[in-house]
Amino acid sequence: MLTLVGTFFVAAVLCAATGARLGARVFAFVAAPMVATATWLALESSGVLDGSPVSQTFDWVGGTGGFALALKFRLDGFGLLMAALVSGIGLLVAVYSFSYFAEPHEPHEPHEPHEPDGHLSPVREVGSYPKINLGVFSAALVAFAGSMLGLVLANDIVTLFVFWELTSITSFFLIGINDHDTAARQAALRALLVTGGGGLALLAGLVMLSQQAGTTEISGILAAEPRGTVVNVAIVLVLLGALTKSAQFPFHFWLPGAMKAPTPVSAYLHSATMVKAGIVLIARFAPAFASTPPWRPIVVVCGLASLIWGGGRALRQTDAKLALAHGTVSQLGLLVVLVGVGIPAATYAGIAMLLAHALFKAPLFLAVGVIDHQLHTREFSRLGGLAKKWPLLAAASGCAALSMAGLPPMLGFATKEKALAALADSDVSWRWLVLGVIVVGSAMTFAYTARWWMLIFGPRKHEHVHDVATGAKPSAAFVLPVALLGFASLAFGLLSTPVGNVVAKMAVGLDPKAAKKLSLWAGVNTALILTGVVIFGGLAVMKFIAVVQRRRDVGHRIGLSGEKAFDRSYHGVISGARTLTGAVQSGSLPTYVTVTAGVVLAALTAALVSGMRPDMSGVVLANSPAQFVVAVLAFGMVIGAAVVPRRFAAVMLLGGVGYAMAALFMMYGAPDLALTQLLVETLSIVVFLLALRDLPNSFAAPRRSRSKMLRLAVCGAVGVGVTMFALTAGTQRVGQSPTIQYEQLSEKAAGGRNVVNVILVDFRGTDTMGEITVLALAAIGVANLAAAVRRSRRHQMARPVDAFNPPNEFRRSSSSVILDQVTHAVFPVILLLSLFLTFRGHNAPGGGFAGGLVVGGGLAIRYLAGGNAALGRLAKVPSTHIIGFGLLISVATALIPLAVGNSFLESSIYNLDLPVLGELKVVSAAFFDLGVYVLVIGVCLAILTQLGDHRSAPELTTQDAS
Amino acid sequence: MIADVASTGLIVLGTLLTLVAALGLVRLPDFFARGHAATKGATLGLALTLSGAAIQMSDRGDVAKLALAVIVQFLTAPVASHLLGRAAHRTGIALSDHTVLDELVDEPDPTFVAKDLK
Amino acid sequence: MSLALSILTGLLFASGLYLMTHRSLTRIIIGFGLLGNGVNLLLLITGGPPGEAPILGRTGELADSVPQALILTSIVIGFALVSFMLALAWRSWTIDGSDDVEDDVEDRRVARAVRRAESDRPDGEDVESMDPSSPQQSTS
Amino acid sequence: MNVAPIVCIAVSFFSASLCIARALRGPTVPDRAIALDALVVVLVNGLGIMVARDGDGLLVDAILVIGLLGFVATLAVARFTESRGSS
Amino acid sequence: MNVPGWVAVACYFAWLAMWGDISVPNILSGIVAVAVVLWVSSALPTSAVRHRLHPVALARLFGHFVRLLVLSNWTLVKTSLHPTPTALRSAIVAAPLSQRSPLVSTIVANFISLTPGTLTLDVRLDEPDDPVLYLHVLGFTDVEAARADVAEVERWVLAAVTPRTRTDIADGPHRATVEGAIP
Amino acid sequence: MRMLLPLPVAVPLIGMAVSLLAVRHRRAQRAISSVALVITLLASIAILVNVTRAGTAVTSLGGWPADISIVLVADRLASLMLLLGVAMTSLVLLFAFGQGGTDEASPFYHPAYLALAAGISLAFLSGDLFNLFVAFELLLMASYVLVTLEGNDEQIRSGTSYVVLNIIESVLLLSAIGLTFAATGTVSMAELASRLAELPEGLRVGLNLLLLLAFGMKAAVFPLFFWLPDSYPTAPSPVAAIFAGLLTKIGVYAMIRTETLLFPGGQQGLLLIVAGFTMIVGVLGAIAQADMKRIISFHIISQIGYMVMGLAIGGPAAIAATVFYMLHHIPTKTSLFLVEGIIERHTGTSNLDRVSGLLHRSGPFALLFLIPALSLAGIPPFSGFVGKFALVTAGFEAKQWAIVGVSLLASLLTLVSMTKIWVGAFWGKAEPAVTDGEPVGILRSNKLMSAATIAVVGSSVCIAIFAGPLYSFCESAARELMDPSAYVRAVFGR
Ligand code: NA
Ligand code: NA
Repeated sequence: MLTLVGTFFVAAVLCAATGARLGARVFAFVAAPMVATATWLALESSGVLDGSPVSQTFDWVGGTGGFALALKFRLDGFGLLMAALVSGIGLLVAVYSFSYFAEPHEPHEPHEPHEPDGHLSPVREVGSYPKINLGVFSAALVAFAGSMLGLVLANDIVTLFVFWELTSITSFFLIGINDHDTAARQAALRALLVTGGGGLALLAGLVMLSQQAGTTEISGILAAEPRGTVVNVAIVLVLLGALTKSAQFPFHFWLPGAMKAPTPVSAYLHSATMVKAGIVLIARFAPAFASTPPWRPIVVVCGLASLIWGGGRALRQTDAKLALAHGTVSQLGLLVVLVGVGIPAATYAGIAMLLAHALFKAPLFLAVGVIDHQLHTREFSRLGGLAKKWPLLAAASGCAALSMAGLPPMLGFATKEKALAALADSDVSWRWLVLGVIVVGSAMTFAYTARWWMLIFGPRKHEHVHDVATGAKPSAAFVLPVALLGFASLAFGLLSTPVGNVVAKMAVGLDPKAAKKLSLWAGVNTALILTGVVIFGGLAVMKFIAVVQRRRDVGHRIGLSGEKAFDRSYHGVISGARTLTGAVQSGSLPTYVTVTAGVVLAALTAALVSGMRPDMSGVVLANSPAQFVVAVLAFGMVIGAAVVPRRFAAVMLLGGVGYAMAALFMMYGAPDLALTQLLVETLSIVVFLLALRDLPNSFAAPRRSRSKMLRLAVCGAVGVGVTMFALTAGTQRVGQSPTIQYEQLSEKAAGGRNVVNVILVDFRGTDTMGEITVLALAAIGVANLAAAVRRSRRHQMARPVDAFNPPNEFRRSSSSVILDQVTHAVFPVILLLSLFLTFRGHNAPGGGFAGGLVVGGGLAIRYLAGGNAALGRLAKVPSTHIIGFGLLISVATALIPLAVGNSFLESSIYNLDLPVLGELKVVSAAFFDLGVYVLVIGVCLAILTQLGDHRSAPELTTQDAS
Repeated sequence: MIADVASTGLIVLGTLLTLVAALGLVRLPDFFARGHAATKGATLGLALTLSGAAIQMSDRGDVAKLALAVIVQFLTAPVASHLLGRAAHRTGIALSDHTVLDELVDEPDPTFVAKDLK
Repeated sequence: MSLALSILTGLLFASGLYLMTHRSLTRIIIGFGLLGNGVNLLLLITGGPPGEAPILGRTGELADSVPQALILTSIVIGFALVSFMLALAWRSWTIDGSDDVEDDVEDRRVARAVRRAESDRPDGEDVESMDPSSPQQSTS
Repeated sequence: MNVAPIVCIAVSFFSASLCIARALRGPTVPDRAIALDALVVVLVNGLGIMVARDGDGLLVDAILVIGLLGFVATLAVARFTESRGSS
Repeated sequence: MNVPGWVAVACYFAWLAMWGDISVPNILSGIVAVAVVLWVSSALPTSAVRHRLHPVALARLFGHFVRLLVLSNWTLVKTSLHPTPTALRSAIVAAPLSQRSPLVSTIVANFISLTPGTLTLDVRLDEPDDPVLYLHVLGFTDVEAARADVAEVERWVLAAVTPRTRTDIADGPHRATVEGAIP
Repeated sequence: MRMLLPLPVAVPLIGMAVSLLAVRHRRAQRAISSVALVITLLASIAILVNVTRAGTAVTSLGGWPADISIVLVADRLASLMLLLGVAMTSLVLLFAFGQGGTDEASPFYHPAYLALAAGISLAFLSGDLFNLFVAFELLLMASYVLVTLEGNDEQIRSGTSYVVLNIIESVLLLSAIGLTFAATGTVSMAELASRLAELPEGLRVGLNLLLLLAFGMKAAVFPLFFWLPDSYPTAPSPVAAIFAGLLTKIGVYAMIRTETLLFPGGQQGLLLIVAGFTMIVGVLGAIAQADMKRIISFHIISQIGYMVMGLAIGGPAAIAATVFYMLHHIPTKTSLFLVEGIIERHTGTSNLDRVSGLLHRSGPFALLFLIPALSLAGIPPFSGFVGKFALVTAGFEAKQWAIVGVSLLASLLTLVSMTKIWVGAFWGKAEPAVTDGEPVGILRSNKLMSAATIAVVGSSVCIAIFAGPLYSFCESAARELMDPSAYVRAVFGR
């Protein structure tokens, strides 16, 4: 069965691929899998009807850990009926489509500008349908057929849901196939969202049911008949899915809109098959769940409401197709009541009527399609008198119409009789109320059916109808599907007893007690009398139809209410989304930061609430008086940096804080940190000034200070929280730091006495590798932005470019002889010191970082002395090469051990005994540090040259976008 | 012992000189006067302290480095005050009321506008 | 644990975060500078008590070397971030003569669309606008 | 003998706070810059005191590094102040 | 390599000083390190003016320097602790120089900054103007005294560090590329 | 494994170094990037195969004992994420080659991109909390360079927000790690697994919340997602694609580690609320937008909510669902951004008001959008359906009705916004009109971009087709995650 379903999707791919080339012939690909299915059904039918269903399971996601998805199919009698309808009508629709899309109407201007379309304009332009993309259309159509087949065969909630949603999706594409039409797009969207949303409710309901029943198999769930609150909720959800799919009141509104689709789609999806999915579901579940509290009220009320509303609306339509669409809502309402009420006889009648409905509704739609296709109109006012012109069409439509009206000797009559009888004979207390409504609904059905046929085929009422005269006669192949289906209503009606017996075997699949009989003549009984009432009532309605039509169109307003409610909620969602998003995603960075700080505060508060308390016994005011004093001084500078309204002052105070930090590091026993901090702070000040030199010294006045107190409060509270947290975490250690092992291993195994440096280049060298890469990235990021500045300068030489005046480019007098001379003296010393620090770092404070930063400081001095010119040839070396080289050294040093079977970054110690040098210890990690040194130099050079003197900075871009 | 005394004396003296520099920084009336304090006091003060420290060092390398640091301080301190002073003058920072003569003429620059420099 | 340094850490966090709630990118960067110092201090003081520099051969209780290594990494990363952000500020300045971080244009558009919709369409029953491709939805 | 370093350090802190006061008060950029420069000198001075007290060479490198590079920040402020004043 | 030999020697000693002991590895690595450093430094633009050093005069210069440095600090102590109007009387004076050597002028300028009551603000050696040193005087008495101080210092320095190329007023450093061209 | 595990980190870094040396030669840079990523990809495949066969792989870097050095740990989750990450990075690189403009705009695209790849690999593999921080910084810094690659007005403005907010995140993460070290004396995740449990309640909650906060910000959960929708849309498409597919998932990955290894079951109630809000606010944000890039950017947030939902529900079933959801989301989201990139290149805009009728330009291209779009909306039979269904089932099993309801509602809203793109951009009159001559097929106009996109969409489809074996892999991964002691055993060999 999976293969069979699969062939539809293969056909869909073929259709999509060849649709443009083959034109209407592409429908052969649509027909092929239908034929295959029909053949398969024929082969399986005898066994299935004898009560031995065919099953197949395909495990999609295996169930080792409890979660499993399986595609499970089961062909029982009811499934056979539905599959037969899907494939049989599908085949006819495919044949029909070939004529519908191919015959005389080649578009005048193929695939050219698409004129704005007039929605359901009374007279459409010739060839407006052939403009649709036949590849997409046929692919969606055949994919739909496959999905529908999968749906009716599904025996697993996952399988059911998969195909359920697929039918919604394919229906979306089919309704919106004429996508230049705004109304079609809207209709498609409404249909998708209503049925898709219902599908999600269905999913939830099914999962709940399956968990209550302990199985995902539908037959298993039905057999388990779970009960309880969860089940009641689940049932509501399942019914929500079913009623939306079957366009039942109050979700009916999408169906008339769906008539935007080409007629074959309307006939196939929106009358014969897809809308029946809900009926199928209700029919399957009714025997097991009709007795749950929510079931009957929902099913009966919605069904009857749809019956009456649809009938009323159908009477008022002036468009032949819309009249049928409303009729579909009405008849589906009746079907819902019948299959859902949970009375075996009614179930039987419902299934028979389902067959009858498919047989009469599809040809009626197809007939409208023929007329529309030949005459380019569906307006009753422009039609009439077609019986003489196209008698075959009229006769076939007539048979179908009679069946729809429930008149003998059609199948529709037999089934309606059975339905009335089933309800009348049942023992439910409210049967007469239901019957009454059904009678009224049936009378309306009678009336609109008669009206429909008479207005099209009956004698003309309007003399100005000239369209009819111009229409060419439809080809035989075009009318054939209509005729076949129309006359089937008659034939099946005449053969209603044998047909009824087959239907009985099918109904057993749902409910073993539903095996009833069908006949044209069951004697004079309640049902027959009621039919008489229906006919009489119908005639009365026809008589007074003009009166009815003149009255205020209550039905229209009620009918629109669903659509309006939907559109309102759609708009509500959209505008609500905008309001919410406008509020949450304000686009303002200060707000974002404040909110983030607020969340941090909340987290800290939560920690305090759940008992985060410092152990104050381990807390002293300060570790030393000096530390206390430095802390106080730093305190002052922090406040200063935060409040001073001037850029340079703030930068300098930040620098002061940095130096204070260095002092604290020093006192804490962290000379490496102090050294690095000092260097970094110094370089930071230079970079700050380089970047900000042109900005006004004063900060712009804050735009709104309303929030200032709030921001201060939040941030201040975060500060308090952090202090609390620090005191808590710092006084309650549960484990030991690995520093002890590091101290033991540092010299023995790693060959260095400076533990911090050994950690950096060896124990935790990977951190360092990442961190130098971060540094390299920062440098190339700076260079990249500098290149962007240069690009924009070259393009727009307006302000603030003119105001821009780098320090070394103004008057010669800005150079300083003194600075030049001192720089010359100091620079070599700086370089020597850097080399010293780098190589000494393994044993004493220093290392590649510190060394590289010292060089950076030296470069900064030179740069400040005279801009890039003072860097001489150094400024011409692309700093990226230096960076790349340094990175290469470091990473290669880390990788080489892998080649000799050691670990990544594993360092080796070589004790060399050289003739002159004596014993020399070489640690391979030193090369790693050398790479760091080189890289840091490159980074400093890049930042200085790129951020500093951008006019003379070396161009690092390969080509400038121009 | 003598070394200890000498060292301590030098350090105390040096520290007091840096204190004088800092005092001058606070008490003197204009930027240029403060520049005198910062340059002279700090330089000699630091030189004395580092010399005092050098006496205490056993490692020759450390002594050498301290000496180097002193030399570097003599080289760089005047440079800093020179550049800051020139910048201050060019940007039109007010001289104190005690100033009687200003012979330094910055190059005429028609576009010169003193920005807010505070 | 040093209370003075704990409080200084809290102050660095508070003032750093506060500066980062400003529009001026310079202030934000200075705020980050303070915040970065705060984190480093946090790591230092919570990582263990002060001691001798962790260099072998020295007498006395050595300070924990691990937080020092972590802080060193953090200092360098902080420098990288500050440099990059300064370049951003500079670039921003060359674009519009300010280092202020402006609100996001698209976000403002959405917010404006809300206000306009409220004033324009008191009772939004416009069936056309259900279609996303129709101009009703555009928020320009 | 032990008192002297402590007194010296205390004096250094007083000097440092004076420098910081000037840095906070300004009123001009060069004023702040020279204050910061002096602060660095006070810091190095403090390091010198500690070096002498402990006879420990660990901090000597730091002294040399600051001596060589401590004026870079001042230099930068001076250069950029000048360039701004003359635009 | 465009670097004077004494610079290389100074660098080498600085290297040895940093390591603090004279071992074979340090001696050898010093050669490499100094070579690298000077190579990198030579990639930077340097002045073309060469000088001759006079050790005795250098020592005398150093003596003057120490004396005046101590003196200047004494003055500073007085001024800082007791800033009288006389002590605060200030002036910015332009003092003419007699040569254009950058090195000599720099030494003069630094000397001036560290001597009593004077602080170098700027040195201008560029042609066509006369070379001049601007200084800020604290405790100002008269212009000529200040100028005389500068001239005296310049004499001391020129005695110790003599430009080998002509660097007098008539001929600026930019043209002075031929060695030993002193008339 | 000692050989293999470091390669996904080291090889891109070597590539970055060489790429920096070749900064003036774009073709060389392309070759370098390709070679580096192919080697990385092969290594990742080898790692996954090894891990599947022989269980969690561990190597301690530097050859030191595991308790004092940084370890790289590849369990099932890590190796799966690693492979996905590297595969996406490689395919998106291919796309970037085709698109051209990105690496022409700046010679730093390639180095930064390779650094990003290294950072992603390290983030997945690292078994050390501080090293994880370094990995985050690495990939973040690379992302800073990449979001401001062209340095134009838009990128600077949005890039600034991105950088500032992510820097705050970094500070938070570092603080959390520092405090964790303070409380436990270690940053090794395996060591932490046991030590954290010994901490007093308040401290543990605080650390847990701080870590979740930092990772949650990275993952863009409510209410910390602001940075994402403002920054991704302005980035170049190939950059946005890789960010969208991967970066937030690294945050989720870290959250999973936090909640399974460090603080098992720590903050489920909180996460449940966060998940619900993230789903709904994210998808409503998408609905509010008129620009395709922004719509799909907001979708990321919403879908992060699903992943957090599984994490919040907890238990092997829900965690497996989350892992599968991540597995599905990475290629699917990436492909949507790539599709958007093609649209933008073809039409010059991503604004729905200006683009329409793409279906009529190229049906196959429309399919390339449709598959990931429907997949993200959870429409069967695509991969997203499997993920969502697994989450919903797990939610029902745990009786978390509310979150399941919210997730289904979010699903419907996702469908709403996806149809908005479809209706807006794919239906209707083909606009803007093609200016230069013949309307060329969208896919044929740039074969490299198309091939990359098709490959990514294909991988998304394959996830649906092979959902069976993949899901059972995810279940094994979840079982591993539910047993922290196995992780500790693997690392310490005890
Ligand atoms: Na700006
Ligand atoms: Na559009």
